[in-house]
Amino acid sequence: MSSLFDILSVMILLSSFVLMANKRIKSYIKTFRIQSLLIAIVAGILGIQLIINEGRVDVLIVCIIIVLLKVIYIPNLLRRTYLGVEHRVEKDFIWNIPILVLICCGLVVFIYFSITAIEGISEDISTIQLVNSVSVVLIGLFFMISRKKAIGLIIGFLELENGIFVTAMFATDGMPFIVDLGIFIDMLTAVMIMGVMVFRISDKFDTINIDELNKLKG
Amino acid sequence: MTYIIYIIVQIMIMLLLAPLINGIIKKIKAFTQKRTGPPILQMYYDLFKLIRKNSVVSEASSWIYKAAPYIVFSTSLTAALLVPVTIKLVPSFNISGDFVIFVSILALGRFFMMAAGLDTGSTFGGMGSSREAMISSLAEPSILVCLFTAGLIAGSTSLDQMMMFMQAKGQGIILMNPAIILLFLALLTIIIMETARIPIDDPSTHLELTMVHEAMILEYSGRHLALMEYGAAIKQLIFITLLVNLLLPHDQFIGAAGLGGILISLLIYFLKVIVITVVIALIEINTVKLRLFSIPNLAALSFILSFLAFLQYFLLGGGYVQLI
Amino acid sequence: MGILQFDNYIQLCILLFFIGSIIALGLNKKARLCNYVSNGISIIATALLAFASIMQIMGGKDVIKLSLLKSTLPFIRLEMTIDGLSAIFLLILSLLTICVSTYSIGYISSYYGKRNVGLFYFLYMSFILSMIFVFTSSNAVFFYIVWEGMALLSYFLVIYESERSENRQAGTLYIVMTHIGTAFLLIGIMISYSYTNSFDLFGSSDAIPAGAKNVIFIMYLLGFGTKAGAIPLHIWLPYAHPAAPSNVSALMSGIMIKTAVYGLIRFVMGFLGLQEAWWGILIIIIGIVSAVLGVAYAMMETDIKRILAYSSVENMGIILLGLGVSFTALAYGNLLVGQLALIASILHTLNHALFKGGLFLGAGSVHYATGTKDIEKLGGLIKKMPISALLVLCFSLAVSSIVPFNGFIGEWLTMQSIFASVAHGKHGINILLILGVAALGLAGALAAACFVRFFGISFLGIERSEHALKAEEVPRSMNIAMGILALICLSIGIFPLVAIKLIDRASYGLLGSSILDQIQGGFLVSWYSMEFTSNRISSFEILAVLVVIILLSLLALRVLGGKYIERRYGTWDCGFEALNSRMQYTATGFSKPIRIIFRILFRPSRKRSTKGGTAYYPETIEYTVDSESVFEKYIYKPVFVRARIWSRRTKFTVQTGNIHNYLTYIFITVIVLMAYNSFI
Amino acid sequence: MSLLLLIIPLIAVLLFIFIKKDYLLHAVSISALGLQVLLAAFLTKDVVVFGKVESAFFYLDSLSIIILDIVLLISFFVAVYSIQYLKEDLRPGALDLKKVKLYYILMHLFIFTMVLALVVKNMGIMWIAIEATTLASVFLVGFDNDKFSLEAAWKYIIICSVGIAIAMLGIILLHLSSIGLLENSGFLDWVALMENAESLKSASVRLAFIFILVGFGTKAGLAPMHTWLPDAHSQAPSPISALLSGVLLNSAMYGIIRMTAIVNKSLGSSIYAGRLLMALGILSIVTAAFFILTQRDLKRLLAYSSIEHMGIVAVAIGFFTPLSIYGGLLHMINHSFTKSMLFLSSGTLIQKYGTKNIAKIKGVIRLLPFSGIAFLLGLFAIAGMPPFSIFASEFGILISVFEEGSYFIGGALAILFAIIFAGIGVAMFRIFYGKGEEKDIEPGENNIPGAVVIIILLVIIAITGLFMPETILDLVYDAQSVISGI
Repeated sequence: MSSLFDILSVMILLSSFVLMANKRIKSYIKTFRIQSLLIAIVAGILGIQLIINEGRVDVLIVCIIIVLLKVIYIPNLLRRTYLGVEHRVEKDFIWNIPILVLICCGLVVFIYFSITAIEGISEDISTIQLVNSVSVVLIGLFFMISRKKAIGLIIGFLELENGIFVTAMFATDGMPFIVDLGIFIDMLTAVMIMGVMVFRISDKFDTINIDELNKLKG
Repeated sequence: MTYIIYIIVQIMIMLLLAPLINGIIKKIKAFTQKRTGPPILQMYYDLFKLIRKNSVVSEASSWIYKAAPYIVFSTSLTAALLVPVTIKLVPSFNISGDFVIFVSILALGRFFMMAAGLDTGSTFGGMGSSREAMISSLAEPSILVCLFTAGLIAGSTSLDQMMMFMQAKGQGIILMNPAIILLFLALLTIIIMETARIPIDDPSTHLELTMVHEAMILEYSGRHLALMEYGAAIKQLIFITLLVNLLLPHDQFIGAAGLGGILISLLIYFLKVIVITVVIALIEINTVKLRLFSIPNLAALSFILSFLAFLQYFLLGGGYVQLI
Repeated sequence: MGILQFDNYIQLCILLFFIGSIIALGLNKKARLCNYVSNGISIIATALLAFASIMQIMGGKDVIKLSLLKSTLPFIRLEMTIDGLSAIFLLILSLLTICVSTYSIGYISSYYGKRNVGLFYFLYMSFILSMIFVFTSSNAVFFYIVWEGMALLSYFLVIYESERSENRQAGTLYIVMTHIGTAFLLIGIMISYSYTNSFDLFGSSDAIPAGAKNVIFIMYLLGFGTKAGAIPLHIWLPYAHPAAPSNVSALMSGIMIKTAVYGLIRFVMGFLGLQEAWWGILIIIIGIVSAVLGVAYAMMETDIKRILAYSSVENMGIILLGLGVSFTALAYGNLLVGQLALIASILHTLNHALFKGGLFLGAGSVHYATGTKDIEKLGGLIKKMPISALLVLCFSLAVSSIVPFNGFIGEWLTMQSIFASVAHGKHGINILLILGVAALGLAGALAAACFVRFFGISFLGIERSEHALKAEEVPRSMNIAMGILALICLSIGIFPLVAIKLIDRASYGLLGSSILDQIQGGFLVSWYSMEFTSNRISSFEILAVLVVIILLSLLALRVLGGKYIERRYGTWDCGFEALNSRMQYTATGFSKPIRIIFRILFRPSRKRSTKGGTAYYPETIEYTVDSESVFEKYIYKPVFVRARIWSRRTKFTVQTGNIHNYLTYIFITVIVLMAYNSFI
Repeated sequence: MSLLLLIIPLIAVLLFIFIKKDYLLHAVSISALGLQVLLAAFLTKDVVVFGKVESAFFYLDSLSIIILDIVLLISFFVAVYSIQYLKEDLRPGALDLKKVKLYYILMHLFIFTMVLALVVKNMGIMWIAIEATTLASVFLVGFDNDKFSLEAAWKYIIICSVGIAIAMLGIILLHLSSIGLLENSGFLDWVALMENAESLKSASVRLAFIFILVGFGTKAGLAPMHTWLPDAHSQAPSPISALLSGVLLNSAMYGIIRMTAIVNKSLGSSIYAGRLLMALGILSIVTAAFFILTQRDLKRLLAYSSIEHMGIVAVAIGFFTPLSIYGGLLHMINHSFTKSMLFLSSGTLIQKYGTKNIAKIKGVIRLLPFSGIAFLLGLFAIAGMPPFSIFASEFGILISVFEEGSYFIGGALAILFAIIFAGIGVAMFRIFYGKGEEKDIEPGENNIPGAVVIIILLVIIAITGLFMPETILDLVYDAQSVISGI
């Protein structure tokens, strides 16, 4: 079973590379949908496993929530937001895509070394899963850095959250249920607020290129 | 009793001898310039005449102006009490003073003289005061270091104690000691600076570009002027006395005590004073007046001489006197 | 005994000041009443304090311990101890404060209706109270608190006349400088605490290793040096002292900067103990530099109070010189010379408090009468305000260390201690000490020149402006206050032994040695020569002789020259029509020779501009000279400007306003911390 | 009782939605907070008596009760201040009821989330609450709804969300370290984690600490994650700035403190966590020191000062000696009161002058005799001048640093404090005196209740510098032993 999770974790990591390599905002949303789906699959497998072994149903519920929220609702929401504010297609990333992807590779290597250097980290979790999922977190952060448009930032943030979620799945077989629930509510609120703010930014600044938001400095 | 005799003798000698010095210098200068020159006693006549004349006082001035001559004159005389003309006469319980208070008393006179220069509202007075302020500031460190070093050698800061020590140490070491020679030269330079002589100042000029001392007392007339001039002459004599009695002591050569000894001692003192007077006159003849802003060089020279004297003494390392 | 014990007087004094300050704040609507009540209270309170401190010095060797309210915080103790050293400084404080409070009655009357007198007295009294606490606190934390409180209160007094922008800048500069200095003090206190585990100033410092003591000393020196206005930490002083109202300037210059001397004695001599000779040497060097440069800068100023402020730097230099000699001598185990130099230093502290206090009050009187502090606009005041002029003359003589005033005594003792030190001394230091002698000479002569200029330009000659023309004599209370100070100055000058013996007794507890055996002559017959073995002086005798000679010369002139007849006539004007005030020598002109000789210190810049007429006969010529302190120009300004530029630049390169940069910071932090975690 | 504490603000929020009169809004706001303060007082009493108040879901010990008390007290003061502030703020147009409503709803939600973060036992829920503080306050930051406040709000939500998300990673790793050790109910439970700290797996704990430090550090304003803070603090309405600076930062710091206690106990020494905390703390102080010097915006300057003080707390916690923790906690209390007082008075000032630009403000003391003087004294207080309370805690922290023998850090701290004082002095002191160009501003306080609040706060910080009530000190001492275990 662990090898299946290993494969899934690699696929999730791969999806974040794909996300990084995407050029259009529409394709970000698609890739994000796929990534979320992969996570939902992880949660589903884990959930079924837990029902069989321990009789816990919470992870399966989490799986359903993921499907509802991250695979269906939030991507749609973002899509609508995007259609509402984006008037023309522009280059969105700061450096070339190959360079960005290479940096992400370096990141994974760094995380591999830094995590394996700690003694005793892999007692309860296979190293590859931990490295992959932490890499997703940091690639998510890096994605935020590398994208200029507001929606790119939101996607990056969501990817970051995905990474954390997947870490939680692999590392601890899911958090206590109430925590999971809270996290989802928080995340949903956050994304909705960000969406509202994207509209407002578009209103006030006539663009969603957040490099324009640099009046407050010093 | 000796105390009062000392004071009287001291003051009388200063009063009588001081104008003579100026007369001698002027005579020598005139002689070198192939002139007859004024009589050697001219200054006595001048003073006497001035005393009997009426005074003109500036309308702008205040009591400072009128008080200054008295203070200048009397500070000179008071300072004179600290510099015995002969050690033979010094009472065991002398008027108490050391070189610091000596300098301070003269500073009191100078303070009032400079203030008086400003009191009339005249441009010359201010100019004189300003220059005097500069020269005195430059001279003072040298005087203090010079006397301090002498004091260190003698083991006392009291001037008469210093003189006594110098002669007690006697003939041998004094003139051969490099520290003493350097001190002598330093003090000689200081005399020139302090007494407003060429190359610092020209006492016989009234050209505003060059005046220092004369500019300050330009407004004075009558008895006030007399006091000012007299005070200056006394101050000059004090410094010469200091030089000759401190660094060229003679009393050790006179064995005899009593009145005879004192008289011989005073005679030698006169001779030494006249010798130094001639030296000063020669210096004055052979130099030209310095630019005002070259004076610091001269001051630095005298300071360096004193400082070197200190170092010499210090390196030779002799004669520490345990004080406490 | 109860009420008769003198520690009660001190408590009463503290209570009076505390209540007084609150009453003052309460009476701020009734300016006149507030003025009288506040000054009355502070005169009574300081009189009690003076009495108590004299009793303490005369009374015995044991110390008074007091404790204020108890702080609940574990490391803060509000404890006070009054030993001889505290008492002598308290005495200095009370002597000056009595006079300043008397003076304030008249001086503050010009504030009626214009300013908040209640607020002023609240600050004034709290300020005095904070200084009392500084002199009495026995706990380093309490000392630190009141030290900062003193800075804060004096800051508010400096900016009391806040409508002028230079006062505000002066205040900011002052509080910033003093706070930075205090930071060093704090470091010193903390290091010593880390070894001794106690903040007690009377405790033992044996637990501190020698190396740490050196660091602590440097910290104390930086901390107290800033407050003392020692060059090169002095830059706040010539701005802050002039900015405050004159009575406060008198207190600041007279006492507040002396707290640094107290601090050095208490913290270094009393607590740390003297082990390293270079401590003293460093202080001597600072003293020499401060003495000479302080007065040299004073010479260039044309603002009365700035002249006085720079002169304070000079006098602090002389005090520090004495202190340094004392420290060095003690480090070499020479108790007697150490004690002599210490007495010289404290005596000069007392003297400076008196005459500089008096001079600032005099400056206040001039400002009160003429409304200006620029001496180029004054002149001829001696005819308008003769008493003030006489008193200022006395203080000027005192500050120039001229007999028979007290300034001379301090300088004489310092010179004597240097002399004794050299005669005993170790070789290397002697060269430094002889430079100290030269510095004393140069500083003394320059001070005389500076104060001739000060007195001559502002009080003598012809009035230079309307300000001087409309001047009148100031209210009596102001002259009485200055008169008392002048009298004390003169008495200390003539009978120095009273003061010296008092200080000797007071500082006995510190070193356990006394120089009294070295002085001949009894306590009561102190007009006898002040003799230090064979070096004796008596300013009394000198004064007596001086007076006798003046009288005799008057007599002689009467006999020889007949009746004195004078004719009043205009000053000689080279035949021009009328001499006017613009032909007089100006203060700037007066100091020109010195400015040119020491141009390396002043960096004078001259500007001449002509207007109208032809090139050779212009209608007006304007000539301005600007001299700037080299320390400000070459040290403080560049550092400050560089810091500002650097700050502005980094501010915009770090806080760019771009969210990507901000996210990058987080990203990099995570990476760096992960690297730290795994690889270290 | 903790539950009641959480219910009151929610009821208040419900009421706000239905109320139509503005005075009722103010009344409800004040009475809700008043009730909460009362409740907190009772809880404090319980904690003092019993040492802790614990239930299945809630846990309050002396550490959390101290911060809870600060949160509610300052919120109460801010609520009082807000009444007149809102009236002034909305003066030009007719009073916009909707805006007032929104303000109060968000403010009470904000307070609710902070209280939640402090009273819960479970670290996960605490994380949720802290994330929720961001979400509740983001529209408060953007309350003015102009370009600047929108920008600030955007940065605020993005950076804080990212930071908090990273903290979540840390919490997961912490959870990982306790797997197999704690029962399911004890997962992510403060108390259980603390009790079993020695048996946690140190590798995950170490990694967890890094992520939690970065995450909560972002929220607490430690450099270099502080970047949102000056923007948000300066653009929010002043009462909200007071809450953000005085209260929110403490809540985030609370998380770091709890975590540090666990990590240090688990690793058996304070070196690992201490170094990191000290590094970030000193970096924060340095950043603040040099950014204050040329600051032109009144509230940004105060915001940087908050960064400085959080840095000081971080250094104090980093040293982890009883005295340093004691000093650090005291510092959090003192900083909260002082800084909220400063923000409130700056609010009065900004409303008076209509600008935040330091160069354009002059003669504050003349125009605002009470708030102006309070502001000036507050600046001295925040810079560590005795006898104000910040001095006492800074002093305690310095003592602890020097006692540990860290002379260089101690010396650097002392000098940095002085530099910051210099910066504040150079930048700010000039605004108090002189006459400005705007002659038409008439002197006098507009916000009378606000001025009263400011004076009360001033008195509090002036007295507690030397005479902090012993009960509070005992409580702080207890909190210290909760953290250090000594």
